[in-house]
Amino acid sequence: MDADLIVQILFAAIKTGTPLLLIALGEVICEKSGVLNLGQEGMMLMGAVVGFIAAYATGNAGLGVLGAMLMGSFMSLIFAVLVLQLGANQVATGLALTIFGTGLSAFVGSDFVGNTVQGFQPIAIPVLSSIPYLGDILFKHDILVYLSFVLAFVIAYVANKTRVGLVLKAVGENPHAANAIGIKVLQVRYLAILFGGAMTGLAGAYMSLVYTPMWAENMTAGRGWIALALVVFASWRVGRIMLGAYLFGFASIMHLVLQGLGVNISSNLLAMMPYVATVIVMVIISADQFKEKLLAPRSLGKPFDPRNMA
Amino acid sequence: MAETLKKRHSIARIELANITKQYPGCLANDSVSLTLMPGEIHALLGENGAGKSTLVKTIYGVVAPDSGDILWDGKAVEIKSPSKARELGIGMVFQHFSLFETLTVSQNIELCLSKTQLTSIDNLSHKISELSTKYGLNVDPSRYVHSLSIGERQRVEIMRCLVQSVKLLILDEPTSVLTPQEVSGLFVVLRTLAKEGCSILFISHKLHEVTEICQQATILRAGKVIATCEPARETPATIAKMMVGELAEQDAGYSKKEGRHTLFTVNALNLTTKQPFGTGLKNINFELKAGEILGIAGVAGNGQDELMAIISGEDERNTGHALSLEEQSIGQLSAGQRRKLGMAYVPEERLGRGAVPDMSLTENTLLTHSQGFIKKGLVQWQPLKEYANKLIAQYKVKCHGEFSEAKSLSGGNLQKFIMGREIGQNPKVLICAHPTWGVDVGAALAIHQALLALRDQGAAILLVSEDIDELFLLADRMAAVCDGHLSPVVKTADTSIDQIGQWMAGTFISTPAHHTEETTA
Amino acid sequence: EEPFKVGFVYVGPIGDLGWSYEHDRGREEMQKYFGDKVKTTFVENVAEGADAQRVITQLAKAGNQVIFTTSFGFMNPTVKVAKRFPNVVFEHATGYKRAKNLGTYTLRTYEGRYVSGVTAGLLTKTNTIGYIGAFPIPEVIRDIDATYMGAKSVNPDVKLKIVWANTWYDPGKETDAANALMDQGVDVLIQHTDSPAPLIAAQKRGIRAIGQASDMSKFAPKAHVFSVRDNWAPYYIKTVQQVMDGTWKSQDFWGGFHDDMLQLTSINPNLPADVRAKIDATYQGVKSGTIQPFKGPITDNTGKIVVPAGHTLTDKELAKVNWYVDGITDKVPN
Amino acid sequence: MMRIQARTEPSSLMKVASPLIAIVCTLLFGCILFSALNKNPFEALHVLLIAPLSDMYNVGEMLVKMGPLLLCAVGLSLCYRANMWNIGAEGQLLAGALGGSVVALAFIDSESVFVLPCALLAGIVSGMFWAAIPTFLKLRFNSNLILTTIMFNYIGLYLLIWAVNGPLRDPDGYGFPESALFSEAATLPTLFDGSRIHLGILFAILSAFIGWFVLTKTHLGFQIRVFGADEPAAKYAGFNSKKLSWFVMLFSGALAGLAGVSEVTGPIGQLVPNVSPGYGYSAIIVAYLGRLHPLGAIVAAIFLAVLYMGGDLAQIQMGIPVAVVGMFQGVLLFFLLACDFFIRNRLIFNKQATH
Ligand SMILES: Nc1ncnc2c1ncn2[C@@H]1O[C@H](COP(=O)(O)OP(=O)(O)OP(=O)(O)O)[C@@H](O)[C@H]1O
Ligand SMILES: Nc1ncnc2c1ncn2[C@@H]1O[C@H](COP(=O)(O)OP(=O)(O)OP(=O)(O)O)[C@@H](O)[C@H]1O
Ligand SMILES: [Mg+2]
Ligand SMILES: [Mg+2]
Repeated sequence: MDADLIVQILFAAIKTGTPLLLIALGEVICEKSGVLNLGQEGMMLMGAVVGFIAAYATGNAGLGVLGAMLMGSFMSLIFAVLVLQLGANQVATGLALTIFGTGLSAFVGSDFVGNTVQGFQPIAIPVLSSIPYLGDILFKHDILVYLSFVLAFVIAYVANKTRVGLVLKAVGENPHAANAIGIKVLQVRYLAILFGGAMTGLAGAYMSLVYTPMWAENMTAGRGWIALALVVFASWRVGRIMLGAYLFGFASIMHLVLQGLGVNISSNLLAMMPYVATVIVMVIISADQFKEKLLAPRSLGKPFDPRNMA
Repeated sequence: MAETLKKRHSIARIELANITKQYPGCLANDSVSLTLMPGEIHALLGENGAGKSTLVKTIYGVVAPDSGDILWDGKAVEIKSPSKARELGIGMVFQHFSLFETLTVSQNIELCLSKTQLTSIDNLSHKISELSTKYGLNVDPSRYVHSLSIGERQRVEIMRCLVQSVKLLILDEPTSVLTPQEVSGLFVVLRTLAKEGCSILFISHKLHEVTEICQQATILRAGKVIATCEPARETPATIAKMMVGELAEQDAGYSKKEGRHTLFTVNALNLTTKQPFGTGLKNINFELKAGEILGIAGVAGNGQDELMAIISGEDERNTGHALSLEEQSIGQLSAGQRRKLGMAYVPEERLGRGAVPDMSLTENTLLTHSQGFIKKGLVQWQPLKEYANKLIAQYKVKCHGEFSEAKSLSGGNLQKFIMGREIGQNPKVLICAHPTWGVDVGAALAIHQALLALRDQGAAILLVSEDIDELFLLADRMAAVCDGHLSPVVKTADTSIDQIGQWMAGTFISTPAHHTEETTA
Repeated sequence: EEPFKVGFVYVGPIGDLGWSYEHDRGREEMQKYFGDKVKTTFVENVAEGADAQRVITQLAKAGNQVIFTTSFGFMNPTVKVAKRFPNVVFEHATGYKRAKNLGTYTLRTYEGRYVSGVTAGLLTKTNTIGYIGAFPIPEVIRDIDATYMGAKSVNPDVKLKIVWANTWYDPGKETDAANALMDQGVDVLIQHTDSPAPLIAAQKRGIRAIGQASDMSKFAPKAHVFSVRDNWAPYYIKTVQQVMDGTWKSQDFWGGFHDDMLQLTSINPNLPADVRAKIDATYQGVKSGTIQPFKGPITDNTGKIVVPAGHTLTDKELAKVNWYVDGITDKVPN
Repeated sequence: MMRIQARTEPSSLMKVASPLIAIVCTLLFGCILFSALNKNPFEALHVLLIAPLSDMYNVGEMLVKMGPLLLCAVGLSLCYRANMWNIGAEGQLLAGALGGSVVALAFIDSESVFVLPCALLAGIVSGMFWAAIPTFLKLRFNSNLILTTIMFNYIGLYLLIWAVNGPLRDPDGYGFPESALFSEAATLPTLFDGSRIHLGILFAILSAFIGWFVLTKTHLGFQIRVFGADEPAAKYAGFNSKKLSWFVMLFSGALAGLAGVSEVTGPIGQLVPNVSPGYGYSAIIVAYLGRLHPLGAIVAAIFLAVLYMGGDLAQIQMGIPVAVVGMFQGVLLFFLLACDFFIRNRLIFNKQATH
């Protein structure tokens, strides 16, 4: 393996990890506020199809991205009303959202199968992209990848360093106490869910506009689940989500690269690699039981109804 | 000063008129009216479930009243949310902590402040340290709340209000877990605040505190105001009478007993703590005799939690021969096995630990009392229900019935239920933490009598409490913990509040200079 | 008069742009051909487990007289249902079990692969062709062999890199596979998976790629060489006609260029003239039978003679190919 | 004026009525949806919801579909009751199918009556094993169960695919990734002629009753409930949390494994790559729709099985695309979940404006 190939692999790992990163970034905010949304797959498909249609109809990929994010938020709004307003079970509602989104996206997209759009082109960032190796790995991507970098940093900053982050954490840990000190719990959760939806929609747009600029049914192929696992993997820390997403991207690229290099292991066994690697890394990093417990949002998945305040 | 005094006679700080709040199935406040002048310390009294918390939550904007008006400085206001309340200058210490365990003390305090308040404080941690030394409320702003003991958490709650300058401070049972020193420290603070013109609404079940600092008192029963009085002119006993009607003599002073043979021993127990800010146990030795109550006093966070956890077996570490029950070493046994040998345990957190909130009282009975109700692994629900009903009747637990969920009981009633459950197992050894925390006088009396009856049956009782008065009332022998050390054990009759207070501060520890967290005397 | 009812069972969604998509186009064309005389029904997204048998049964119960089950995984369920409904004709694609009322049909995709191989062999500058495989089943192994033999016939130095995507259809993963191959110097891509994602990836990197199953030229106008399209309509029309006429007989049918069931579509005008000429010639040769990819002698890559000189693999033997021809450096996955 | 008020006690009337309200809402929605698509709404709804139960054959098929859903959901209900977030029923099911197939194929020439029990046992044990690894990792290394069980779903899937492509592939199967058909001795008997109702369905229903019995009648079940509702209380009471975790996870793994092996030795009759169309995931919905109650899971599993079958029938009988069916199912679930609201709350109509 020469340096060029390694650079290429890392470059590809970032690309592959980006949709996972985007979903996980949205989901982590949602989960920090105490809401577990398992509807990513449905939201992402809707984001992908609407993003594709918008870009196809207007010829403007930017509008596609916007449309996808709006659609993602709209889907998450359905979820939000059900779990926040009506106190429906979060796990089941999320899964129902996936069933609904899968069906609806196929329905909406059926007339657009077989079309393609001009997606985003890679932009080499001046100066930075000429850094040896690093430039090739990091700074020759398309705009959505850069956006994901920026978003990761912004979200990390907001979550860890600002009052908004504090409020989010407070709501996720103890909504009753938060309510008692005057934080509008439901409002915070609505916003967090909508943000998660928008990010997942964005990830959908990334799939249908950048990664494979086309629409095909069920094209997200289970990435929502992986992103969900990533949030847990990262113990709700944004930095580690980034690491996890790229690590997973790297592992899933490697199983293909190794085959191309003629490594003689069954491709099915190689295909397990990303999953096995995730488990192993998880086991190593979560050994500090105490710390891990503190990081998980305590009220995750539990309904909160201000009317039932004791 | 003259200003405030003048106002005192003109405009009330806050005036509640006919506040009514109906909960499903219960009228929590029934046309309650109450007036508070600037600089006044006003007590709100009543038995458990009388509606005190509901009323103050209404003032703080957490609960919306069904009807009634609130006048603030003479003007009608609608307090829709806690932030609105804070804007007006209302601060509140909640009875049930509203702290965030995974945040630090200073983050917790920050969350309670509005943006404008925040900008006016340039260094929050600094301000917190400053206030904590000023008022003797010792808390490190950088510590995480989960690492704090209950007493320390209460201090954080109080600190939260002190950081913002308030015109009305509401304290819902703030003293229930403070040491006498801390209580007098708090009273100094309250008096200072009152002098500065701040009104204080003070809820407590400890009536001598009320007579000590309150100028006015309003007494609620079943949601209604049934009396008002000037506490300075009353005694705790007369107030108690107003609250709960006729009572047996309150602290008549119970007879002290000599223990018989040794039932339980702790021998050279050393233990490192598992919590990052916990206290390790250092060479603890004591014996618990049949038919006695051994009281352990101490400021929260000095190793009581660790001691209780290791004795009960919740802390699963094997302590070898350090613990023995009737000469049998129990260090290797699990909590469940220890229970089978006749140990029972009342934890300080009643809801969420001592009882499962979402389960019925019957199920909560089974939580620890399984003997006789399990046949071949199957639960005998019918006898269990009958037994639960018996407990409810015997301990006068106010609830709808054995099917009531634990969370629907008020704290005092739940406490009675838990005590009853543990005592009902006829334990040889009962370990009991803060048995009457936040419990009204009537209920407290019932709990005391139950404990004494158990003692008289020959059980050994270890009573861990921060309430010195209660320890003196109940314990036959006493000791204090400080920083994981146990003081000598002495007969209650042979010691004084003063000496125990000093021991709580660590004077008995031979190697000096390692107790830095001294509380102000 | 009641229309003649024909049922179809698809493994994927009809919007997959590949396998199920083309079957459905075949159905539509057949429907158009017969008009009102025939009523077609299809069920998409049918899992290959226990559900398949139920769906096939329900189609039979709903009065369909011919039922096409279009994925290998439907074989045993089809066999079981065929036993229960002796008066219904079943046609199973790519399988090998037949009965009196159950026939099988498949495509000679290796013919298309051979042409693809020849073209790729001519087009490659790095002498490395990439092949994205779905699952190592005989059809795919056979096609890899045909591809390599085609390429080798025009370019003796050519190498074939194979990556198994372990999916028939996952645009994202197919893109990853395409990129992994391109990173390793591949400059012509051939895919045995169903989405156009590899073509799009190829176009982005400025290399060439060959479409699979359906006409994928639209997705990568520059990169696209041609698509080998599965064209099921002729077979569906023929079969339904036979059943209507009562002349249908259970058989194992292999359709290729000759039957127009395999088509080279949208050959890119931007190809060099000589390549274009070679494509046409090879196509004609395969179609007419003058070029037979699996004609002996063929040695596998362990040195064993797998097709003796003078022998051409029969359909039965083709169905069992599980070796790589000499020159492919990989090993056949178990 | 109308307002919403929390109930003091959950309403038992609404517990029954709420699903009915949900269904009425869905019917209305369905009418609008199908009318908009130019399909006869009544026919469509009939096909989607009633036809799957209309004749003996369909009922049988519904039960075949329900079996694995129910087996997985019962186990999951117990896990979730104990706060063990096992998302791994899918992987455990696949492991069970794989383990059972190994035995069935090893004794493919045997006619012994012990082959089938051995295969079932192997499936159960494999499912337990597959659940045991994440449990061990959680209890020993504190790794998050949601994450590890999701990962083990994928690992299990690839292991199964590897096996059917490799060691377990039918040597006479033209290289296709399928095992040989199991022998008669390794096939679950069907209970009625002409239907596919097999013994596995009885196992499923039995398991629901066992789950219910354990949860409500035994001390173990009580401990599980306490452990899930309030972990500090369970610790305080001295319950052995490790034992409880192991119990629910192994129970759930065993049932999922049984579901897997029942599929391959039952309706499928061989090992194929697609043993499960996502039963393990659908079972999560079943568990919650059944309110984490093993008997509730029976109703919920039947309901979901009907929905899935109705989807196929709608395609067959009315040409309604699967996409529309998915949408319809999603909305139905939304309504069902939303209507639970009225179990905990009520609408109050009052004239005088408050506040
Ligand atoms: N969220 C609620 N839902 C229903 N009823 C409630 C709720 N909160 C309080 N109540 C009812 O209101 C009554 C008064 O409760 P409150 O908490 O005000 O009592 P309290 O006087 O503070 O008692 P304690 O001395 O135990 O703190 C209780 O008896 C209870 O029945
Ligand atoms: N969800 C609920 N449903 C019904 N009643 C409730 C609910 N939550 C609380 N209550 C009522 O609130 C009352 C007071 O609750 P609260 O938690 O304030 O008690 P408490 O203040 O802890 O009592 P204590 O002063 O004895 O510690 C209880 O009597 C109970 O009946
Ligand atoms: Mg109260
Ligand atoms: Mg109270």
